[in-house]
Amino acid sequence: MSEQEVLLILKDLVKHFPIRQGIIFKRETGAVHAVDGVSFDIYKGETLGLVGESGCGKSTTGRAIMRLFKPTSGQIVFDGVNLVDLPTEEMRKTRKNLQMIFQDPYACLNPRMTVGNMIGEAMVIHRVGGRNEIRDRVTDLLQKVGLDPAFSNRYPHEFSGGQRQRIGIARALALEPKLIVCDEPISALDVSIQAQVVNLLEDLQEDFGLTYLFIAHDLSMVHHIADRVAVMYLGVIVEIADCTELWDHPLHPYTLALMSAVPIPNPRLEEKRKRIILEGDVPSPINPPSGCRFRTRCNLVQDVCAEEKPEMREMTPGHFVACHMV
Amino acid sequence: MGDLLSVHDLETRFRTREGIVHAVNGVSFQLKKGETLGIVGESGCGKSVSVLSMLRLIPTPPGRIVAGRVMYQGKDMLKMTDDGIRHIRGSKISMVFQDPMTSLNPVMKIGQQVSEPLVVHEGLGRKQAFDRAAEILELVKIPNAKDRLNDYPHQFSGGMRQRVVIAMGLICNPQILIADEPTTALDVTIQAQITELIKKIRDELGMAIIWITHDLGVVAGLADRVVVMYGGLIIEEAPTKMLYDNPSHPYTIGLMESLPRMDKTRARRLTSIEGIPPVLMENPRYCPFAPRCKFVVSRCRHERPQLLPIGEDGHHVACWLDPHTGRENE
Amino acid sequence: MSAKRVNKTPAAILEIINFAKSFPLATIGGIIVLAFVLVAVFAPYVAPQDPNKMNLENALESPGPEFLLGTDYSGRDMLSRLIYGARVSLFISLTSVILGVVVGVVLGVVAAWFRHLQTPIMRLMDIMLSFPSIIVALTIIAILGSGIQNLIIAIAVYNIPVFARIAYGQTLSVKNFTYIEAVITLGARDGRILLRHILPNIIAPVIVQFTLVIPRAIMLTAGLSFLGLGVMPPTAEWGNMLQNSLRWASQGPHLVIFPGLALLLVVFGFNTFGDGLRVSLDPRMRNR
Amino acid sequence: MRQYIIRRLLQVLPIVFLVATTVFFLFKLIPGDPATVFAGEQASPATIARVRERLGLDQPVIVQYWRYLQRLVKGDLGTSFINGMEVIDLVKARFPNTIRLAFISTILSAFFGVSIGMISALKRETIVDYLLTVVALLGISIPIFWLGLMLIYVLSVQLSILPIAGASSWKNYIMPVCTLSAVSVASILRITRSSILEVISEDFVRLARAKGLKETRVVFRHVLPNALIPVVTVVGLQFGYMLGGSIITETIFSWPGMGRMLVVAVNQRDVMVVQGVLIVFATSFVLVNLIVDIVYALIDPKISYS
Repeated sequence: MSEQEVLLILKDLVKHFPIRQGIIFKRETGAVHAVDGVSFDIYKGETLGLVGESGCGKSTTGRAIMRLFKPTSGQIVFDGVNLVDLPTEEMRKTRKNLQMIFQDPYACLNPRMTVGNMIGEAMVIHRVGGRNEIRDRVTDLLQKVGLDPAFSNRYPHEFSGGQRQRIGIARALALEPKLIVCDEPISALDVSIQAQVVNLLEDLQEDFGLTYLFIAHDLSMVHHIADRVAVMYLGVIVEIADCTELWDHPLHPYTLALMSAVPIPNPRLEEKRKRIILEGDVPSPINPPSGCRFRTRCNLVQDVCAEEKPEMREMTPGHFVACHMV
Repeated sequence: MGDLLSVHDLETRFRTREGIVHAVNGVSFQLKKGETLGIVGESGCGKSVSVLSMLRLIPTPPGRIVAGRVMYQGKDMLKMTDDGIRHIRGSKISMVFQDPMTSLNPVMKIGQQVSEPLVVHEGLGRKQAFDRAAEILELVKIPNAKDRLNDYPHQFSGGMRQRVVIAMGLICNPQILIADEPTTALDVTIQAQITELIKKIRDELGMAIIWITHDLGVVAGLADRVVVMYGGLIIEEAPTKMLYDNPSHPYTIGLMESLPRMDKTRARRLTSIEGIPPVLMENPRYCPFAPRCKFVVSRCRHERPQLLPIGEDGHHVACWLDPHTGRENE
Repeated sequence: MSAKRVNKTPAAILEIINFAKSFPLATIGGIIVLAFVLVAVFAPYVAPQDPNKMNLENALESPGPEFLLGTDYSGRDMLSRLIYGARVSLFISLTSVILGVVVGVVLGVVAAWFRHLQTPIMRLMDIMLSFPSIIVALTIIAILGSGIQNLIIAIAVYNIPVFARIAYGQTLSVKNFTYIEAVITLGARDGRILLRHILPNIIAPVIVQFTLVIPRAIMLTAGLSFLGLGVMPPTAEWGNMLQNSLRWASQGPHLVIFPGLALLLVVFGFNTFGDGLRVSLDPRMRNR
Repeated sequence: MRQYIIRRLLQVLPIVFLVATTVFFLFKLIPGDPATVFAGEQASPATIARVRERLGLDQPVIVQYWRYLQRLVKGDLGTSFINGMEVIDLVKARFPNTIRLAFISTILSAFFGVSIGMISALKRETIVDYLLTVVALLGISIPIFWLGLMLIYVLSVQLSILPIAGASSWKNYIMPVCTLSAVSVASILRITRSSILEVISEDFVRLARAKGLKETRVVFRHVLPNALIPVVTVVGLQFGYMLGGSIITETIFSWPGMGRMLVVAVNQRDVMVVQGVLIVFATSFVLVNLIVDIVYALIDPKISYS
């Protein structure tokens, strides 16, 4: 693991969204602790899976890496450069190497722009190539994602969800980025279409040597696609490990519960399975629990969990977990 | 053994600006007493419309049930008077919908909403109805149920709201509970809570359940029998274990293979079904899966296969081919 | 696997036919609007008489073969005055609303995109909007005095917040679509995002609002002229034609009836057309 | 709840202040010398200078503004240039007439608008619904001054059953109220219809039917309470617009109210009266909006008062 080249280092990333109230004069009355000190590395050429339930901050983490907003604190070191304090113009240039694929295939394409213009837009913005080059590149990209190049003059509403997702992927690939943040790219698709898109992503990774941050709530799909997996809960990472290692030896009680909650399409297995059912709901990120975030629902909870925030510890090489009880 | 409910050749259509959508094209199935039936299919396959049609809950217009019979206690529900079907809804057969955030009336107190079926079906007074509502909310594990009767829906989380909706469905002790993707909008850990809860209540009260889902995983540990729908038709039906051990329709097989499996070592690639599900602008006279099917022969494009029993007990498939042998079924 | 087939017949014509089929009432409205615009534009060719030619011998003539809609108290041909009145109405409402659209849309988009400008701009717009149009217009006329130019300014000022609010709301909702985030991640500058991605996507509701505001402007013009604060006689305008008509009502009821009917018809045309347009463009209302 | 109302009331003050300030400075933009208007065209320069001094117009604008605010706080709206009467007295005499007319019209429009809108929505896509839709569109398209004139022509001139002008008996109210309500009934009808149609397709309504409720119960217990929430805002807005509509209606029917007074004052360029009427109107709009907000908070449990 350690010889591998690091592409992105996330260090103590924090993002609090202020809550403003008041009708004429807004004042800050609190903050949503969306991400509260997240650190991980992404190695060149790998797929890091980031899993967690809705509202756990996984999407916010991805969007912070894309610098869609300024993090409250922390560092995002991409290719040796800290993106957090980068001037606007520098950041614009860096975006060539940093792309994103979005969850909703209906919201991620501009309905009033042709597919070709959308895919070629990155080249126009960064002044790469002339008209003919852009056209050829669009043709090439459409073929790569499995669409007919003749589609480039059409508008998004003429396509199905799966096809739109392919268009979004082609757009992200236009400048051959180094890292692609995939924000739940398949969860809005029909079951029979999901596999098509996942296969495409895997093929493209091989062809272009891409690195993925694959954000998802679907554990089984992450299990399939990721090399390493980070598990998030309420704004913090509770466990990171190599994918097979995590599946064979999950350590954090939340990871265990999450894994046991995933339904498996195998009735014989389901019959024998003993589920860990978590009590209650995820607490509000406006007022998260002290100490360990998971303690309110944990079956192993002790006094120390409320008092001290558990640190990330390396249990076996490459397997980190943040829990007092393991 | 006698069926509790049986559906015969149900057909439902919707009028839209683009034309007539043939949502359900001749669906038949049976439900036995105390049985849990899973209906699986992708969005737009007609699974929800089928059960809504059973209870005549599709909005008319634009929807219209054009054919079929739904037999319950010896009577055809589609031919009953409005009052007749009203006495069944909510008291004998009740429903739970997908999205708990929109399933509750935002300006009505929880207690009133949960007790409403009792008030209309059994004519209970407010006090009694509220006591019963508190009991049933306790049954679905709502903490401090009694104190929460006067709360409004927005004061509950998604998972808690779904419990309230379930409580509302159970309050009259129905014989059948229809759950239309009741866990799809919820997080995995909450989904597990709700699934376990319904299982437990089913075992205690012994009602039959129709569970609609797009997730083959959810019904695996839940259903006694599973029906797979595609293009407004049932294309395969079997007891649960038989279906998962030996899926026989090319679509079912494709669906199973396209799923990433946590219980197996990682396959290098998922096997995907190419193409997209059909838009049902016409009543398919051929097999709706033919355009995407790996095994397609010319007959598939001209003639619609019937749902027929194959080999083992209770296993039915609608396909001209036996995908295991590649030979045409007779 | 193929996307929808593109038909060879001009798409615009197909769309119009489709619209006419789904919204018969709105189509009638559209035809009324079209007729009104044509009559207004070609007034000199359409009008049978000079609208200002007085002839007291013909005063208060009832509708008949010579004067289709009769004459007024000074013998001017009603039909011709109505036709020229259409011209004045169209000119005032169009210029004022266009002014309002331009300023309003710019303010609304800017307020939504640059967050620190949101509160000052939108507060002001909200306060302006909480007053009825006629009060705002009257205030401006009280300051500037009456006359066509001031009337246009008055109506334009009232329309600024109307369009600012629409543009603001639309921009906020478009901003939420991830395609905007996608362009940001591609490295586009604000100007490109606003012009190529926001503006084309908020234009449809602005156009709908446009067709719904024009009749209000026509009505306001007529209302203020009726009060003697808008278009002044002798210029023919529907509102000022009504102004003195009551005095002559018993001798010539057509003086009261026709200008109002013309106004009603045109405003109705715009309203039904705009309404149909709104429903057809709003996917949420598709299946109503 | 009380805290909420107090807080909202406090928010009214800055808006009224803002409006008063705007009105003051806007009226400073008027070309011409108010002192000349006050003293009369033929007055000698000396007289005009005396008037200017008496009105405080010789002071710097900022001093004038300060005095204007001071007087405003005391409820003094200045003196009419034309007839020398206190503006506040003019307002006191006429405001109740305007409010009464607007209030009656609002109540009636709300009643008819909501009930007809309900019928239209529940009978959707039938002949009744189509007819009502056309009628509503005609209603929002009708020029109210024309409607007023036609009413006078038919009911007063031709049939002589109602008095043309004045505010002395209940008969005087009939035509102004009809004129003022026409547009509002139509608007309330339309919003009620579309609001009901929106709610009726919601999941919880489908679930209410799945519970086996009678259609009447579904409508009255589940659909209406939700559908009428946005209608409240529109009814409130209509009250505000009635005050605006009073300008035309009162002129047509010679109604002794604020609207007619405003038109007369604008025509005579009686700046102090215009200014005063505008401030009173503005304050009323703001207060009406406030009441709407409070009612909204009362009926919608999702709005918390804190």
